[in-house]
Amino acid sequence: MDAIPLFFMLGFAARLARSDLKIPGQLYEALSIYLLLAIGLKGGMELARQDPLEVLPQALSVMGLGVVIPLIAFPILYKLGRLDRHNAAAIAGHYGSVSVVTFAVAVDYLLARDIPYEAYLPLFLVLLEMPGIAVGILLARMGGEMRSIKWGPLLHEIFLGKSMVLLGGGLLIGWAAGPDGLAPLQPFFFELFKGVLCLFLLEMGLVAAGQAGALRSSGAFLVGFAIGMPILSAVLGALAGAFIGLSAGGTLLLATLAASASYIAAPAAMRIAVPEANPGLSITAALVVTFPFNILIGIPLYDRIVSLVYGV
Amino acid sequence: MDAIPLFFMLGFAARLARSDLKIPGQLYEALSIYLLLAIGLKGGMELARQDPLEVLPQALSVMGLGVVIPLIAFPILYKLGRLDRHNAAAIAGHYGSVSVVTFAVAVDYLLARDIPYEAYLPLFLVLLEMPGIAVGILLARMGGEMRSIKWGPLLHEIFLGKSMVLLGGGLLIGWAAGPDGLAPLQPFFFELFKGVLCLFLLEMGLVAAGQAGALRSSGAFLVGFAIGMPILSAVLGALAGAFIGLSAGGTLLLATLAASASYIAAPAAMRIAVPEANPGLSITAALVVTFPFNILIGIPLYDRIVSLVYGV
Amino acid sequence: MDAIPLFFMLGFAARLARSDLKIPGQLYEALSIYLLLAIGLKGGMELARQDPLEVLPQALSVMGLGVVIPLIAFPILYKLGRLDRHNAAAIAGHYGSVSVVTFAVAVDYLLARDIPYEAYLPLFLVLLEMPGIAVGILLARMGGEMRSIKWGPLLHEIFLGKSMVLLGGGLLIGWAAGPDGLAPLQPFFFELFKGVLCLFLLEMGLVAAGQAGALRSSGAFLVGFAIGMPILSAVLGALAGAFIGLSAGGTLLLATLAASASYIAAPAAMRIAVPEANPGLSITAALVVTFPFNILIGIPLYDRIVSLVYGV
Amino acid sequence: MPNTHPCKLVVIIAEEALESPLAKDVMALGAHGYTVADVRGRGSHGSRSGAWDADKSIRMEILCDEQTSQAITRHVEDKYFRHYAMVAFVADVGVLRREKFVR
Amino acid sequence: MPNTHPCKLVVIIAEEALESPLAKDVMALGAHGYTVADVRGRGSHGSRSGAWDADKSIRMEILCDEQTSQAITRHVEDKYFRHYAMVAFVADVGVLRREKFVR
Amino acid sequence: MPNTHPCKLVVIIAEEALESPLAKDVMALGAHGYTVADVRGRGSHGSRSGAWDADKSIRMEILCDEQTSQAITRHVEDKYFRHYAMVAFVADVGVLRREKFVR
Ligand SMILES: Nc1ncnc2c1ncn2[C@@H]1O[C@H](COP(=O)(O)O)[C@@H](O)[C@H]1O
Ligand SMILES: Nc1ncnc2c1ncn2[C@@H]1O[C@H](COP(=O)(O)O)[C@@H](O)[C@H]1O
Ligand SMILES: Nc1ncnc2c1ncn2[C@@H]1O[C@H](COP(=O)(O)O)[C@@H](O)[C@H]1O
Ligand code: NA
Ligand code: NA
Ligand code: NA
Repeated sequence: MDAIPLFFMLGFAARLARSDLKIPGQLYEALSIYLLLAIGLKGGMELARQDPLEVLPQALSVMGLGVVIPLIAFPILYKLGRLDRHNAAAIAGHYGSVSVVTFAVAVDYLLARDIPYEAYLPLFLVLLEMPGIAVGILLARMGGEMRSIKWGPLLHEIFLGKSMVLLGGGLLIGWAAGPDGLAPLQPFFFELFKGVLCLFLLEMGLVAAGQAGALRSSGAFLVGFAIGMPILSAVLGALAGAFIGLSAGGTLLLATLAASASYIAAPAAMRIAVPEANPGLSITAALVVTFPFNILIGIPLYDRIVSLVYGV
Repeated sequence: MDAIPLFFMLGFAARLARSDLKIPGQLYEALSIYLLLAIGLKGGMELARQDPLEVLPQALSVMGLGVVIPLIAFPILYKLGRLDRHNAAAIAGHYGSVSVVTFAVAVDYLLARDIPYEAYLPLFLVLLEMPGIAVGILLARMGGEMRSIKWGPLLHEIFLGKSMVLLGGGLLIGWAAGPDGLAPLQPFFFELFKGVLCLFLLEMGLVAAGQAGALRSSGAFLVGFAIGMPILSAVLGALAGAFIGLSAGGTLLLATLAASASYIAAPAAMRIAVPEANPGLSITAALVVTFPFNILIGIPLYDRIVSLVYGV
Repeated sequence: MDAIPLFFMLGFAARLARSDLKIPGQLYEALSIYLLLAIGLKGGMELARQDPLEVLPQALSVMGLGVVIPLIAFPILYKLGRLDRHNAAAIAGHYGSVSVVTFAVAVDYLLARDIPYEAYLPLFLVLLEMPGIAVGILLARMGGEMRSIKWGPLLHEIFLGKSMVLLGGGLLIGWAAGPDGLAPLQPFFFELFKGVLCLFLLEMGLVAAGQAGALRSSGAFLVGFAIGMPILSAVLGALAGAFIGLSAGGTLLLATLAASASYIAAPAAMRIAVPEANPGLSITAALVVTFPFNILIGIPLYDRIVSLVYGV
Repeated sequence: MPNTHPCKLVVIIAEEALESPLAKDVMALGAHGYTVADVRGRGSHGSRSGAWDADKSIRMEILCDEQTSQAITRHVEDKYFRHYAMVAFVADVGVLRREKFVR
Repeated sequence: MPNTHPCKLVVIIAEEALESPLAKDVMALGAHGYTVADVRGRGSHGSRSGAWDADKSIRMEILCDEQTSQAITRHVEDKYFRHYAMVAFVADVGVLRREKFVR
Repeated sequence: MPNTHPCKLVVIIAEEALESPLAKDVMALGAHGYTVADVRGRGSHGSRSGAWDADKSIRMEILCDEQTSQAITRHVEDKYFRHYAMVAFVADVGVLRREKFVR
C-alpha cells in the first residue's frame, strides 16, 4: 500500500483521539518552503527542455480553466447553497486556485504506476494558483463595491505571496540552472521529496482533524459541494487536458489541479481582500473535505475519468 | 572511532564550558519526530515479514520485563534509598520505560560491527514504552490514594503521548506499506538516520550538561542507582532475550532497552499523574547519569554480558 | 548556470519587492548549525590524513593574515573614512574575521570546475575566525580604555561562540572519527550540503535586501570600502597562499577567506565588547555589500588574481 | 471619552505540561478565552531554558471579570501551586468590546 | 523618586494576517514603535492553535501616549473588529526614557 | 477578599545579545526570577524582524518589589540604554504567593 495516505490518516486519527502530538509551527513552514521550492525547481528544469511555442497556447488554456471554475462554483454556492455573496465568492476563489500538496500526491500516484507525464506540469500549477483567487475577489466585490477594491495591495498579495514566490522562483531557477546546474541539488531537493511529503501529510492530517469540528456548523450543502465540485472540475480539467494535447498522465495531473482547492494562498489573500467572508467555511470545505477526498478517493477516480476521456 | 558518542561529548563539553550554543527548541522537536517515525517505520517494515505466532509469545515476555523492572527498582529506591513513595515510584517508572535514542545508538553499535539482529525489534521498543510507566503510577498511588487515580486521562496520556503515536504509528505504516511501499522513503527516513541521530546527540549532550548541576543536590545514592540499576536490568534483559530465543544481536538490543530509562514519555506522564514527585530527581538520574553511561560504557558492557549468557 | 547565486538573487528580489516570504528564525538557525558542523567535519576528516609538521607553519601564517587585515583596514576607516575609533575598529574586526557561507560558495566554485584544493582548508577557516575579532576589540580599546577590557568574558565569547564550537567541534570529531567513522554520516552531512546551502542563500538574500535600506545612511565611503577592502585582502590572501605553498585551488580559498567579512561571529562579539559601535554600519558593509559582491563577482575575480600570482 | 472598560488580566507562567489542563480549567471557571505564548525563565525551581520537553514553560493570559479572575487564581493556588513551577499575577486593564469578556 | 513616566500600553491580539497592516496603521497613527510575539489561543472564534498558516495569532504591544492609544483603539475597533478574530486592551504603565514614546 | 498582593512588574524589550547579561544583572540586583520570550518589533533603531542572529529581540519580565524594580530600571538605564536598542516599562500588578518575589 502507498505510504502517503497512511501518513495523512495517522495524523487525522491522532488528532481525533486527542493525542498531544504536534508538528511545531516552524517545522510546518520549513516543510512547505521545501515542497514549494522542490516542485518549482523540478518543473523549471523540465521547462528548459521545452519548445515555448508549444507550451504557450497550453498555458493560456490552463489559465482559462482557472477563470472558469470559480465562475461555475459561485452560482452554485450563491443560488443553490444560499450563501451570502462574500462567502460564496471566497469559497469559489479557493476552488479556482490549487493545492500544491494534492498535486504532489498525484505526481507520486503516476510515479508509482510508471505512468509518464509532461514533466513541465508544475508550470501549470504556478499558472493556476492566482486566476481563481482574482476571480473570487472580483465576484465578492461586484455590484457597487467594485471601486473599493484596492488593486495594488491585492495584486501584491497574490503575486508576491510566499507560495507564488517559491514556486515561481523555483521554476525560474530550475529553468536557468538546467539539469546540469541542478544535479548537485538532486539529493536534497529530489531524493528527499517523498519523505518530506509524508511528514507534511502527517501534519495535514492533524490540521484537518483539528478543523473537523467545524463540519457540524457548516451544513450538509457545503460538504456536498466540497465533494461534488472537485469531481465536476476534474471532468473539466480532463477535457481541457485532452483538448490541449496532454498525455494521459499529464491530463490526470491537470484534472487533479482543477479538482484541488487552495488552503494556503487563497485563505491568505481572501482574509485581506474579502474580510467579510468567514474563513471557517472555506477552510472546512477545502481542507477538511476536499483535500482528503482528493488524495484518498479523488485521484484514482480522476484516473478513471481520464481513461474514459481517452477512450482507453 | 564512532562519531555518535563524540557528538554527545561535544554538546556536553560546550555546555559545561558555558558556550552560547543552543539547539532551537523546534529543531529538537523536529529531530525527535523524525527519529521516532523512522524507527517505527523500519520496525514495521520488518514486522511484515514476520510470523505473528512466533512474535506474540516474545512480545508478552517483553512486556513482562517492563513490569518487573520497576517492581525491582521501587523497593531499592524506597527502602534502601529512603526516597519518599512518590519519588521512588516515579523514578522506578522511568527505569521501567525505555529511551528511544539509547536504542538507536545500540542498533548503530550492531550495524558498525555487522552483528545481525531481529529487525522487528522496534516492536519491543513500542511495547516496553508504557508498562513501566503504568506500574510506576500504580506504585505511587498504592495505599489509600489508589482510588484517586483518574485512569481515563492517564491511559490517554500514556497511549496517545507523542512518542507512542509516532513509534506505534510508524510501526503500523511500515507494516501496512511494506518494503515496497517504503522504498521511495528510503533516502529520507533511513539514509539520513545516523546524521540526524548525531545532531540529536549533540543536543542531548547540551541538555544533559545543563542539568548536571542538579547532580550535587541529588545525592550519591541516586547516582549509584542510575549506574547500578541499568546493569541489573541489562542482565535481566539479556536473560529474557536468551529465554525467548533472540539472536545475540537482538538480545543486546533487548538488554539495552531494559537498561535504558525514559526521559521523554515518562517525565510527561509522571508530571500529570504523580505531580508530588520532584522531576529534577528522575531526570537527573535518567538523563544526566544513565543515558551517557549507557551510550558510552553500557552498550559495550552489555555486549559482554550477552556473550557470557550465550556462552561465547 | 550555477544555482547558488540564483537562490541569493531570488531572496534578494523577493524582499525588495516586499514579498511576505519569510524563512522562520529557527529554520535559519538549523541551517546554520548544519553548515558549520558539516564544514568542520569535512575538514577534520581530511586533517586526519595530513602531516602535522607540514600544516603547523601554514596555520601560523594564516593566523598572521587574520591579524594583518584588520590592522590595514583600521587606518583606512579611521583616517580616510573619518569614522570614530569604535566604529572603525569594529568594522576592521568584521573584515579580519571570515564568512563561512562565502567559503562554502568558493568550495562549490572549485568543485564545479574540478579544481583540486587542500581538503583540510576548513582548518584555516576556524583559525581565521577569531584573530581578526580580537584585533578589532583591541583597536577599539586602545588609548586609556585598554584596562577596561574584560578579557575573561571576551575570550569566552570568541572561543565559545556557536560558530567556533560547531566548526571547531566538527573539525575535532571529523579528525577523531576519520573517513571510516564518518562514512555513515555521508548522506546527511555531505550529500545534502549543497541543497542546504542554497536554502541558506535564499535566506541571506532576504536578510541582505532587508538591510539594504541602511545603505543610504551609511555613505559612499563605506560602500567603496566594502568592495575595495575585499579585493585588497584577496591579493594578500593569494600571496600568502602562494607563500605557504598551497595549490591554486587552496590559494583561491584562502584569498576568499581573507576577502570575506564575518556577519555571524563578529557582530555577536562586537555587540558585547564594543557596544559603542553602531552595528548597522558593520552589518551593512559586511552583509549588504561585501557578501553579495564576493559570491557574485569576487570569487571569479580572485580566481584571476590567483592565476596571476601563479603565473598561469 | 475612553472606549475601554475595566477588566482583569490574569497571567499565569507555568510548566508546559500544564497548558492543556489550565486551558480546560480557565474555560470551565468562566473565562471566554485565553492566549498562550512559549517562554523560558528562571525561578525558585531553577532555570527552565525551554530547550527540551520537560524544560518548557508557557505564559497564559486571560482577560476576564473580577469574579472569574478570583476563581481562576484561587483554583490554580489550590490545585497546582504546590507541585509545579509556576507564578501568577493579576493586572487591571481596560478592554475594548467588554461583552467579550464578562459572564 | 521614580525614574518612570506615565504611559499607555496598548495590547492587540489578532490573526497573523493582520500583523503587517496593523504595524503600518499604528505607526501612521503616531506610535514610535511596537513589539510583536507569536501566540496561540482561544476566543469567540474558537481555538487558534497556531499550527499552520491560517491558524496563527500574534500579540502586538505598543507603548504610546494617551492620545495615540485612543487613536489606535478606535481605529482597530472601526476597521478590524467586525471581521477578524481579535481582542485589544490598554494598561497604564510607567516607562523609562519617556521621550521615546510621546509625540 | 483578594488573594493577590501588590508587586511590580518590570518589562524590558531588548536586543537578544543582552539576554544573558540582563539575566545575570537582574538576579544580582535582587530579583528572584524572570521570564523571557522571543519577540520582534520596530523602534528608534529601525525594524528588528528577528529573522537572523543580529536581528533578534527578547522581552524579559521580572516580578519584584518596588526597591528591586528601581534598582533594575536604574541599572539598565545607566549600563545599557545608551548603546542598545531597548525599551523598558514598569506596571503595578497583584501577585499570588507574595513570598516568592520580595527580598
Ligand atoms: N520573579 C519572577 N519574575 C518573572 N517570572 C518569574 C519569576 N519567578 C518565576 N518566574 C517564572 O515562573 C517560572 C516558574 O517559577 P518557579 O516556580 O519560581 O520556578 C520560572 O521558570 C519563570 O519563568
Ligand atoms: N478572554 C480572553 N483572554 C485572553 N485572550 C483572549 C480572550 N479572548 C480571546 N483572546 C485571544 O484573542 C484571539 C481572538 O479572539 P476571538 O476574536 O474572541 O476569537 C483568541 O484566539 C485569543 O488568542
Ligand atoms: N513604542 C514602542 N512600543 C512597543 N515596543 C517598542 C516601542 N519602541 C520600541 N519598542 C521595542 O523595543 C525595541 C528596541 O527599541 P528602539 O531602541 O527604540 O529601537 C524595538 O525593536 C521594539 O521591539
Ligand atoms: Na482548483
Ligand atoms: Na528500561
Ligand atoms: Na576576512
